[in-house]
Amino acid sequence: MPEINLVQAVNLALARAMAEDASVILLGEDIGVDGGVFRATEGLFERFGPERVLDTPLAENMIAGVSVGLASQGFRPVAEIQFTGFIHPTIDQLANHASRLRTRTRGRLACPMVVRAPAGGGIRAIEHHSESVESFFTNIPGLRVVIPASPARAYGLLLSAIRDPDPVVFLEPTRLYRAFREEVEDDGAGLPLDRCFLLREGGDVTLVSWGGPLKETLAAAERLASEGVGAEVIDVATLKPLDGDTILASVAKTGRCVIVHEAPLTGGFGGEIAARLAEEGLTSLLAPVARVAGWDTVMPYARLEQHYLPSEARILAAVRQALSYQ
Amino acid sequence: MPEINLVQAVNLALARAMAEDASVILLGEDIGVDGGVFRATEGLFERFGPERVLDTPLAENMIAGVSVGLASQGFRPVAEIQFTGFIHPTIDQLANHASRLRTRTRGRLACPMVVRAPAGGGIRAIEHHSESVESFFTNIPGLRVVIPASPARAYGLLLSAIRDPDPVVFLEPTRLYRAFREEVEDDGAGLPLDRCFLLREGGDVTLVSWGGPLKETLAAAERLASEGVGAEVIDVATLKPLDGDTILASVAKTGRCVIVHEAPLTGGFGGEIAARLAEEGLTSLLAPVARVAGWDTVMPYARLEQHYLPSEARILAAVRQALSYQ
Amino acid sequence: MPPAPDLHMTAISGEAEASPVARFEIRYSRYLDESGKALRPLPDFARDKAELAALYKAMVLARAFDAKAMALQRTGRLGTFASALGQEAVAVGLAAAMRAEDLLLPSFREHGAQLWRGVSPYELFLFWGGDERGSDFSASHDFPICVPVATHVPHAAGVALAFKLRREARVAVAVFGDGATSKGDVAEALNLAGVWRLPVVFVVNNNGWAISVPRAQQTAAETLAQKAVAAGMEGEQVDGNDVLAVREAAARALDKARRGGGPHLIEAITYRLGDHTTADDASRYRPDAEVSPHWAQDPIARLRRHLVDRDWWQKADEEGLIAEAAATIEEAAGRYLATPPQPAETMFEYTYERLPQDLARQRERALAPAADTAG
Amino acid sequence: MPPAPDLHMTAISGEAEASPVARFEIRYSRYLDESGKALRPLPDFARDKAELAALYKAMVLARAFDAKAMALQRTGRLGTFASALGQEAVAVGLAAAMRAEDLLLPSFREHGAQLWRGVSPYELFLFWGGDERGSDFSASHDFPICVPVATHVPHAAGVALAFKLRREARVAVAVFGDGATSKGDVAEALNLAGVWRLPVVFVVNNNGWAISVPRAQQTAAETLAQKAVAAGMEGEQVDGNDVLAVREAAARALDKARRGGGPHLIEAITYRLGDHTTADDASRYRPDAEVSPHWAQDPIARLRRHLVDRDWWQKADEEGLIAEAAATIEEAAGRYLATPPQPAETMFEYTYERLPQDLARQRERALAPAADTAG
Ligand SMILES: Cc1ncc(C[n+]2csc(CCOP(=O)(O)OP(=O)(O)O)c2C)c(N)n1
Ligand SMILES: Cc1ncc(C[n+]2csc(CCOP(=O)(O)OP(=O)(O)O)c2C)c(N)n1
Ligand SMILES: [Mg+2]
Ligand SMILES: [Mg+2]
Repeated sequence: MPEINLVQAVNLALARAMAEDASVILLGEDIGVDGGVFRATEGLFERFGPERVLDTPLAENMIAGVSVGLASQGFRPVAEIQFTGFIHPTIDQLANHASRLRTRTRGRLACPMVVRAPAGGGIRAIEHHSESVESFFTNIPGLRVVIPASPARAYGLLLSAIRDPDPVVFLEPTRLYRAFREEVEDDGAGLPLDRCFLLREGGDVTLVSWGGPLKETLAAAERLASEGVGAEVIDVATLKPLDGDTILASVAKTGRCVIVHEAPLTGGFGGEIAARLAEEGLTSLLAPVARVAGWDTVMPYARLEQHYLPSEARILAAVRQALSYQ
Repeated sequence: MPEINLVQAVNLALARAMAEDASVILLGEDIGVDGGVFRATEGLFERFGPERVLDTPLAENMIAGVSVGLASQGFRPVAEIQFTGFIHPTIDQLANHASRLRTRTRGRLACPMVVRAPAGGGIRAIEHHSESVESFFTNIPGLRVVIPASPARAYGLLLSAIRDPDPVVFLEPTRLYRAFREEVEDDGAGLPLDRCFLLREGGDVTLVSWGGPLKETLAAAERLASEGVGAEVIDVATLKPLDGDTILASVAKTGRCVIVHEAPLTGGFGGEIAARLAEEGLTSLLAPVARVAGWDTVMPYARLEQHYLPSEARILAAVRQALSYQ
Repeated sequence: MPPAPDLHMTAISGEAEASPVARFEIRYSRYLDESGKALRPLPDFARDKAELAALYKAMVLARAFDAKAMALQRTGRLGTFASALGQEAVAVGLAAAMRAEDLLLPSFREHGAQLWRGVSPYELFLFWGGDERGSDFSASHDFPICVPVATHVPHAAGVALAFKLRREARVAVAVFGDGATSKGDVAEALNLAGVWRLPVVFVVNNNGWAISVPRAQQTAAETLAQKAVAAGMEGEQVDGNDVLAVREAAARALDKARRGGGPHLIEAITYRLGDHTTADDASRYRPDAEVSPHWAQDPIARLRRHLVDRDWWQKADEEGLIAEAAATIEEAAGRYLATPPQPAETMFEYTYERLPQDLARQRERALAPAADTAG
Repeated sequence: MPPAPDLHMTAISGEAEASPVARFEIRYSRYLDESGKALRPLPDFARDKAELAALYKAMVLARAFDAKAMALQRTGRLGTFASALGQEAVAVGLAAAMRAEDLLLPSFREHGAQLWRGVSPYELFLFWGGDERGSDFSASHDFPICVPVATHVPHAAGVALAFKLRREARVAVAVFGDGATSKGDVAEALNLAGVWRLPVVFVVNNNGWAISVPRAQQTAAETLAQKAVAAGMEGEQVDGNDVLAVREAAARALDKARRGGGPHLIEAITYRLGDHTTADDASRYRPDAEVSPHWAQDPIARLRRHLVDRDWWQKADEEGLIAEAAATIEEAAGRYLATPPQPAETMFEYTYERLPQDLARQRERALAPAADTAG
């Protein structure tokens, strides 16, 4: 079983899905001969041909809208948006159509489509290439929002997203694309789209995160372990629909929770998780629920972005505060 | 001092702002001769002429983008989007440009613009006319998000929004447009854009809401008062930046909090408020923080919308549960 | 997708002067003048009395539906409604040219086409009455009515792409208004359809107004047909109140698209005789004097005169048709009024194919007695 | 805004046949062939040696900046960079035709125009180096570089509207690529500019490619100039590697706009000689054989040959210019490299004009010692 990185896992899942189901087609900018600017679709044009891998003109709203039309006719389009900074024009189609086609027609038409996009910062990119955009989608009923954080989870979650009968927004953390490798068996097994993943067990504090900053979160957990503190680490992975139970169960055990995400704090999805704890887990809480997130500032350009992203130090500081809380 | 309703208050504030500052101009669909589909701009075309009140072609993304261009040159455009169901195409311009122009140019260019839109359900409208869209905007740094819930607050908040040096999304609850009248003095006094409003004092429970459902929230408080329960009612009004202090202070007093909003629960802005309580007000909490919100379903068509909107009964049920919690 | 020819490269040859490299022409066609008289040889289908009678009946039925919907709305028994009064020929001429297996993506003024293509008046009443079941067509695979202007136009490109990829001889047809042509959605979809030569026909239902904004304030383009030029696609104008012209232009465009000849745009020039919707009051922005002459262009009267002139339509035919249309519509309206709303829990059932656990819990709460009582 | 003439109404007069109602023609112009020889009488400004020398110098400076930026990026001292190699004539010809008080809204390949208009190479290095101060131009009121493709085009309409409302004789100029023409933003902005007759010039910097997508796959439109037709606006093509043609077309368009004649679109046909950006490898999708012939079209060599043929440029001029350009760019690069990053707290300072309380607290936390240490 080969070790592959996250972007290779995305590629593997796409290839698998296309091989097993002829209705799966890819569309987007530069995904064909070029193989995608991150090479997520590398080799697929050659393997599946120009009728399965379609280089579109440059128009994101159109890409989303055409996908809705395709999906309504039984195709399973997987659209790539080149960077999350350019995903906004898809919101209209996702909110007004993709997420509603089923309910508007009482099930007569459906919209099984995936919008994939590399997401988040940390790669010293030019402006508008480092956005964390999940909260544009988490308040849209009828959508699923999925963010993988490891090669294996990327593979399994993407397969499930493509097979899902409803629209899925699939945000791939750019800075994890080539951050590490793990063994991924190309067995076609999907992972559930309504489950959080427990990455690490621990009894003292629960760290909840998703996407890019899971890297720093896991590093913080490691560091805490070396100090004798057991940090349980949860990868939310599917933000919508949210698996509150796994998070609540963990906090019931640890009593303390730090939520880590890269999107700006206010209005970020961390609020939803803290709210669930305040609503359904209040008696478990031995300390305030802390959020370590991007600041409520515009994402700075490359030279300052490290000051914006949640760092291991900031996570550790929040954990220490939670642990010391009486 | 005349009693006017909310849409008249919007009209009054627009007229005032235009009279006092020649750089204020209005643009949007059907806002000129027609006076806007809700009559928010009635009479302004006649009074200020076609160079101050501009009927645009039908293109929301363009309306937002042109506003950015105008604002960059010292105008203060106030754009109307006809319904929130059509506001999605403005997100790209608001997220990528309006909210960033200042920081991208280190203050060389600024973007003082307002995007107004009638928001929310409850008027038995056709589909796509009843959306609560605040959470598309609350995670965008550099924006302000304001939702008035009374004629007086609509007047004062809109004046401040127009005068504000930064971009503001101003969502007007359609079902409150003509719901009630109150005295509004046309004195040009703005209201702060970083403050919640305490609508009603009470010591037993804090009800936090904004927009349309403040109506049911206030009705619930009234009902509770008749039962001897003191409900403090807070109108958040400005969601971004959030005045957490007022909410925290109230809950410090009451120990119990019910948040009411019309947007779908998950990923809604209620999560942010509950999170602030779990983070900074944990010790005050005598009961779980409850959220009464739209369900995580697509907004139903007119015949079922009453089952979707937070009702007085649902608010009361949540309050009773909070009160009975030991 | 086969790349389009890169004409601008070859064009560079013209050197010495500013030289023309591309030329375009927009043509306008009509067959009947407003009194129903033929201005030129009629298309083949017009030799067939039954064909013309069918067009006429469909327009009358559409108008009967329209009138009933207005009446129901005015008496509080229907939601906001968008009348197509005076625009019936666009919808009917188009639908008559389509094949059953083609797919219509309407805007919100095409009930004439929807009725022709198997959507029942009962379903239409349900839709306009605020009930999702109105788009769960029992006898049509078409798209539902689209309210967010122009947003269904890219869907048409997607549907057409599906047909093309499956090698099906089917055509997608998107209808949208003059106002819609200003939305980027239309430009993007046209452009894609052009470069991928998709089997799709775009129909601009140009009724002269977008709510209060007249056509001349919507764009400086001399015609809306020329929106096609930007996409390297053919565009043409027809008299949208001449159902023969609409049908003929649509038939040609559909045939071209079906045979792999790529997309086509038809601007059908008609006029909105009524208010924008029942929520609108056009007298605020449109002088009656502008409207009156357009009544003389009424597509139904025009075809009736033509039929009468050819001795193909008698008083009895007319009376029979009116009665029949009324009966059909009344029956549908009666059934609509007798249809109770869906149970509240249906709200949850169709948001996802499988109800997520989170939502299942919300449904429980929604159905709990305390919550079920609206405040 | 004055409504545009509603030509389609008058057009209805042509009755009996499908009759033409609108005609359009796109013209292409160039002055110099690739060897620098005049193909036709040159525009007036070309009689002035100093004018031509200035154009030449600006193109050489742009290329020197480009080369240095590439070198800095390749050695890890600059961020991803978009080279304009071979496209210098578009930016420079345009900038030379503009007045100082006009306003440029560039895409990301117009440093030739930015440098002409007062943006310093130091500022450009800062921008491409990931520092917001690079758009805080000390001597320009122009818009910053725009990365989200086409999204600045509506800004240009807004800026032009501001000029028009203030009765200022200024023109907004938006530049965007061939790929950008597929975005709805462009169609919407063109349409508005057309119907409101805004003083704006749209320039399509058509370099044949949008990353890996060639022009022919972007649209079936025979020319990109005809995108203007959809907006009822004039469009034309010029040889974008002929700086005289660009300058002359731009001057005419600017003059027309300035005099209230409304907007204009210029498609400047050039070629991207290099990779899309330093993050791209064009050999994956573009054969070298396609690229090679385009080197013969190099706008800088073309103008140099022209100058030399007229005896207006000697070896010493060339050597002096190269040295001068290098010195300017080296000095700027040196200053850039010596500029420390902004303090982290600047992140907070420009998000709003006045720091909201909420954000002030975050700033405190950000500056607290524990948090300030990056993980
Ligand atoms: C995207 C969008 N913006 C605004 C509206 C509100 N609205 C409904 S119909 C309409 C005018 C449409 O004009 P046109 O396209 O000419 O169609 P018509 O109504 O004349 O048939 C407007 C502005 C909408 N439904 N969708
Ligand atoms: C809206 C948007 N989508 C995608 C991208 C990624 N991207 C950057 S440049 C580019 C191609 C642009 O092509 P063109 O408009 O021809 O300009 P050129 O790069 O050739 O100068 C793409 C797809 C982007 N920056 N913005
Ligand atoms: Mg219309
Ligand atoms: Mg290009």
